[in-house]
Amino acid sequence: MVEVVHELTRTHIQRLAEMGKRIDGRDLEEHRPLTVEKGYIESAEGSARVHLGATDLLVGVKMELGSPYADRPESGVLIVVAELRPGASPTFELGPPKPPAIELARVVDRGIRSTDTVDVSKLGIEPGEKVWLLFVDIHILDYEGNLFDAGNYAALAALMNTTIPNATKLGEGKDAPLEVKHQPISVTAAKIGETIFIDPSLEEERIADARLTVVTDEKGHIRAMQKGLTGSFTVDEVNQVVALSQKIGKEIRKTIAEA
Amino acid sequence: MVEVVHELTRTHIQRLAEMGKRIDGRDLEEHRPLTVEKGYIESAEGSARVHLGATDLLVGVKMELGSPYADRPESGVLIVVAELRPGASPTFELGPPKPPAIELARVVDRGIRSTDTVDVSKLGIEPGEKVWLLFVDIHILDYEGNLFDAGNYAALAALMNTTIPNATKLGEGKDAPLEVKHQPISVTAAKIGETIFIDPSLEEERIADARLTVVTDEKGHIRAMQKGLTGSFTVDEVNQVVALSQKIGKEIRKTIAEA
Amino acid sequence: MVEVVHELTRTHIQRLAEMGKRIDGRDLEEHRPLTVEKGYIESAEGSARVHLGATDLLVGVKMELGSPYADRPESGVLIVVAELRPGASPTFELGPPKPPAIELARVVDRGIRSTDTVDVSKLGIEPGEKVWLLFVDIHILDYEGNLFDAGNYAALAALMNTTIPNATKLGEGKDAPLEVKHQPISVTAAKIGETIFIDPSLEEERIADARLTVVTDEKGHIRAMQKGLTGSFTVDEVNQVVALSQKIGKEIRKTIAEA
Amino acid sequence: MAETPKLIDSKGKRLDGRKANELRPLTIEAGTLKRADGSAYLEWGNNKVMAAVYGPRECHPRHMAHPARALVRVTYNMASFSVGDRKRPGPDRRSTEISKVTSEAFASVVFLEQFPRSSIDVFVEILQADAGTRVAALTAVAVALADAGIPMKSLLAGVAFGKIGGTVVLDLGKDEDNYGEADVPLAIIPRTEEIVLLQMDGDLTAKEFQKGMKMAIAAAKEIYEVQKDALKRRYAVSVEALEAEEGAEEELKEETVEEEA
Amino acid sequence: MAETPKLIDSKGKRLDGRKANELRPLTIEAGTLKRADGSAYLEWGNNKVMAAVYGPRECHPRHMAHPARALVRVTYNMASFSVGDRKRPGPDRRSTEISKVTSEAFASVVFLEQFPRSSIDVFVEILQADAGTRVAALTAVAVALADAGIPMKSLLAGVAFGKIGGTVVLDLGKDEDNYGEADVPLAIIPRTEEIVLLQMDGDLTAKEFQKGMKMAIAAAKEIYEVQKDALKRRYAVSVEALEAEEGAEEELKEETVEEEA
Amino acid sequence: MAETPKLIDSKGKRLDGRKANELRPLTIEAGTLKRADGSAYLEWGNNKVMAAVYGPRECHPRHMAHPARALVRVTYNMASFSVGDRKRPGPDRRSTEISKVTSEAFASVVFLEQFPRSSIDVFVEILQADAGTRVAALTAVAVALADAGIPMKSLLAGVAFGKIGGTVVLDLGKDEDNYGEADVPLAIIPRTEEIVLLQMDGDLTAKEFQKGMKMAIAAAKEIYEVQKDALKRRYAVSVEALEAEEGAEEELKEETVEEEA
Repeated sequence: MVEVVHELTRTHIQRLAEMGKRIDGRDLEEHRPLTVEKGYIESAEGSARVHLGATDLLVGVKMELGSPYADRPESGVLIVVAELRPGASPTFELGPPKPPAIELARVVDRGIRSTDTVDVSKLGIEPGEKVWLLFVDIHILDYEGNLFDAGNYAALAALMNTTIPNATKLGEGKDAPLEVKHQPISVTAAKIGETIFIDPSLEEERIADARLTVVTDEKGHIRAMQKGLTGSFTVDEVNQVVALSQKIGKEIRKTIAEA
Repeated sequence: MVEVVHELTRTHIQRLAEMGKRIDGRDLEEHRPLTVEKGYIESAEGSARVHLGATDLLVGVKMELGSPYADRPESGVLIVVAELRPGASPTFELGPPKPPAIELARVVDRGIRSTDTVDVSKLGIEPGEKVWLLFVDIHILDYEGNLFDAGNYAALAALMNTTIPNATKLGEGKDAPLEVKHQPISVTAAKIGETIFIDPSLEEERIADARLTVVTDEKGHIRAMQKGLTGSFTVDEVNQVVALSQKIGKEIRKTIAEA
Repeated sequence: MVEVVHELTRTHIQRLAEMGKRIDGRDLEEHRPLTVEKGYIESAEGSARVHLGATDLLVGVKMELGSPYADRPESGVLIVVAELRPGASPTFELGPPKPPAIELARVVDRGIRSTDTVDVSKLGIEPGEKVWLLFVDIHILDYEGNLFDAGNYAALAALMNTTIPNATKLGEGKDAPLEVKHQPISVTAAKIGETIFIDPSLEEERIADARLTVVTDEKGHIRAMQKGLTGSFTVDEVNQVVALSQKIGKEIRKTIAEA
Repeated sequence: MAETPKLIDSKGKRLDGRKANELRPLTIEAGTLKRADGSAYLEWGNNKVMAAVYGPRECHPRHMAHPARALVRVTYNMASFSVGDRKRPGPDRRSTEISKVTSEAFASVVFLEQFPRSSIDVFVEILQADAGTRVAALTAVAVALADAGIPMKSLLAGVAFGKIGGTVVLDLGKDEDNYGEADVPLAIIPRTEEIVLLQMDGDLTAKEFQKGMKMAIAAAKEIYEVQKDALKRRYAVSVEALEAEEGAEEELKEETVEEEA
Repeated sequence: MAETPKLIDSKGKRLDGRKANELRPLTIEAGTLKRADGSAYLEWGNNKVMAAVYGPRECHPRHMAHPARALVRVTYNMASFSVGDRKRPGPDRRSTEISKVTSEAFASVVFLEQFPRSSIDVFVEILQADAGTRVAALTAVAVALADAGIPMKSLLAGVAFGKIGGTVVLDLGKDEDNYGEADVPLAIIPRTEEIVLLQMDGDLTAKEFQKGMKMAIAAAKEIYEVQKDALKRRYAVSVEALEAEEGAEEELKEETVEEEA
Repeated sequence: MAETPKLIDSKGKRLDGRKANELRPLTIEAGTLKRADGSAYLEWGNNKVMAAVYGPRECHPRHMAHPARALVRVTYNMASFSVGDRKRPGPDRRSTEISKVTSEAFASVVFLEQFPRSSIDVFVEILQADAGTRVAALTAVAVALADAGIPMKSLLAGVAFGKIGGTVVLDLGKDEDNYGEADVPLAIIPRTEEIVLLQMDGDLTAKEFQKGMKMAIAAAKEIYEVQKDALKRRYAVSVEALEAEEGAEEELKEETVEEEA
């Protein structure tokens, strides 16, 4: 039954696409309305709640004292964790993170890490002994598609909102804002048939053949990519998504900065 | 089938209750015979085996050297763990502790902790580095109802029997008895229909609508409570169970002290 | 179906056995061809790949810095782990080690440990603080029977091939070969009906009634044993397997030393 | 350990200016999530709580299904960033216990026999934690269940009382919880005053307990009004927006609310 | 490391005064638990062991059931307080291995074909551990299985031998186990002298091994007498107390014991 | 941190002497395991990789089976001794992600509809890890699937490009991966040049990306030749050795290879 419904939706979506339209009225290259609320959670060192259309998620940044990795004794540690909480979708289950949650966390992590958005080398305290652990926890409240982009936006906004609790937790110096050096922005496209859809909704995601996420920085450089699902992209399609990511990334970067 | 049997038992138990009687001949406010054997396990720092009717369980207290909690660097750590070993009942399964075992451990813990039965602040050794960890392990051998009370009695008796292994494990000073400052006593009631039964047997527990555990101290003060199962209590019924707990608690406290 | 096939194989194997023969042409007391390739993995401190007939496995020895056990503060730590990787057999499953993998690791461990093949007391660095951890990882590639013997041979060969990474990982002194003081050799027999088969193949293992592994050292002393499966051995049969293990152990010891 | 602050002054005024029998500010919104069958968002003091309900639906795993009634499974979870020191994701012993007693409390009011072999799965997330998270969670869950159209004998109101500086007070705040002498979380059926959840630790005389119970029952009726109000606002909107397409389903929900009113 | 104590003197007397071929004191009681289908409590030296048997019963999970026979699953567990340093709850590698070889040992004597698709689940708890816990467990399990009325070809006797100070001895105590040169735990069918469990580590010549095996087989027959005696005492009581209500079931048990005798 | 080595000289020569668009040495052998339905062993630079295929077979657990097609499940695993510091056994987040994207890549080429309710289970072991293990694994898996006779639209070639010292190069070695500026692992259908796996991190302009993609596509065709060669050698042997007994099955495999050629 579910299969049949998907097939009908697919036909409908493809027909609209031939006219450059989508079922929710958007253009093919248009993302859903984005709202960003920084500082939503007071118990976190930084936080942001993001709505991307009806997709609703929270990122909380927690900073704790801990041990560095053996091979980087002077650096702090950045850890991104995603929880697909079962309240957010009937398809999410209780239990330890499953592959989709792990992929989400790692793709958001890759965008932040590859741009050195946070300079972890400045988060050491006592080399080899004590450093700041920076936990970026992505908590999904309502899942209506495209968690990669919403997660990236909320993570960036939460980091921009983060205070290093020097006084509060370390007992040395003053609490100070975390420096955010770059603003990597993720833009995800779905391919359905031969058409590329930017920021797929849940309905589009369900029937998509392939998915491509491209993260670009403020210079327009590519900083992270992730292809998913069982379909393929041609090289031209990949280049098209790269160009769209560069263009849309600019707008989104502005929205997040101004939130 | 099981349902039908339960329904028949229920009718029988309720009819007897109307006459103030129970299927095992007890009065409604009478607990089953309690025997307490302190020092049953020599390999533990303290221990007690308790029979409450046919319910049979062991508590072993182990003291180990370990690290304190970050927020209480000068205090020892008290940890209560319950294992519903699968030999004790066909309904207990192998595997990590399930909610009933966790609830049991936490309710026994609450009674001990809220009365400061053990003064953990005296179990520090080197502040922030080394403290005594006091493990209270509840090991069920035969489950015939009312583990909350049996667990509480055995835990208290085992603590009263505990020796701090200063010489044996720390290599400093002499082994010395653990000071037990209070004797919190748990009394559990089941509600079946409109009747309150003290110390429910397994048969009674199975068909009970609601359960209420009240822990009182030697002054008769309430120190811990836990309501369970899917029925409700009126405020008057709660007050009635509180009064019974105060009364019965005195007898039980004496039995344990003299064991 | 599988049952029926096993029954037919069993009859066939037993008839051949009456004539002193086996389905792969071997004598009853003959092991399969053994090849040992030391140093197969460059990323390990020691390694060996072993083929025992079609059974194919790798042992990698890794040496890492870590903490000693509390009760042996001056000794290094030897840890044997076996992974029945699911690529090696349709009967091996993903997930944490199951009882057969644990038994394999422990029987290989027992042979090495009981002979002090590796003198762990020489692998301490700073007493109580830092010692060498010696991981012996048994990785099954293709399972065609008798993992106990193949695992023992590969573990011994890998240890003989191991270099202590003093310079590389500790930054003190020079990398130096690990001293291997003894050569415990495992020989396993299967009992099918009344017949003893040395080095059972997978087909033989599947229908075997009982299994006996005997590890002997270079003096012919017994150093470890493990009986398995649901059948029994008479005392005479056990003594017969001991004698065979002593005899065959010598040949195998030579093959491994010369590899 | 830090010194105990003075939690209540000689005039009975508390740290945050409240009187002994005064609740912290409480707001509830129903129907806040799109995917869930029912939902509610609650702020109570500094607690922020989101509850989502799925069901009645086929019970998984199947061997847990009951042939004659539905299973109510409440999962209480604290977000890792909801507290001062990051909480490790996943259930701990405290949340397992709260999930268990909360599930039992709701099993006392949901008409379980209407949905044999089904489960009603409730996921309640503490996004920001002040004291009293379990009763805040419970209060939100009741509204989310009604929003999902689950038939219930009654809503449940969660509320706690406790003792600070020797005085029995309602609805402990964070410092009051840390330094106070007793805490008694409750779930109450507002109309009948029945108790369906009751936990306690600390030190109370029987008299103090009785005094606290009276305060709690009065407070439960206040909370109940806030709950009903959230549902009325939700269905006022719904009626306009959804009347046409969700008619039948909404009727059921309206009825549930009517019964409460 | 501590110095090795002298484990055996020139006259062959051991630390606790035993002779080389002498067992530690052994007592067994059958039928000690109410809920289990069969049970036994054993003290052997300072070992305290409780065994509980459930079954034959429907095998869970179902995919593990064998269409033609019962599955015997023995779970060996050490209580956290059974040893000097607290043992973390849950199975470790050692107990997993012991559970496996013990299950295999009992599969050799239980008439499995009588109970297709079933499981016979045995839970054996080491409450206090001296040396030789696995053979103590095995000896208790045999009695608990008989108490449950599980039909067996024979009881099994568990016993160990080892080497201390160069001498082969029976049934090592704790210090002997720690400082001795070899340990050989065994499960033996007393009548037929068949070996169904055999493990070993240490250093033994073939001759020493053969000597130890002779001692172990003789000891197995002693242990067997203690096992039978426990069952007889149990059924002497049973006959009086239970004759009326449990008649049929008891008959089966009696028969099992008869076969042994 | 160690100083960054000079990864490429003024003449475009890399640390190991390779040119920018040159692959490390690559060898593949098909049919290396006896138990698996298909297998392949690959060495690529210092990577050593073993891939095993089981299936199509009944999908377990059953609830994961798809009524209309097969499930392709690739499990990527690094042996504990495959890297400098011992890797703890069991899946970590990195290997979970690689398993997921690799499974998706192969689902794009396997004719899944031919095997409803089935699974095709692939286990690929990194025995020794140099850089580029995921594309090495993918390249080995393609050959193992063909060796198992799994019908596919095409083989897949795995290949990576990256950037070192400002230059776009093919197939990064270990030092190049550690100190380079970007890494882009890909899976490519050689004939159609379609991209079925694509990951990236680092820093690339769109132009650099396009340049790298051209190099990767050319390299994929080279790799494809090595893959086909491995399969041809395998079946040359097979035909002689196995013709009689495995006739029917082999025919299917031959066809698969024919299609590729």
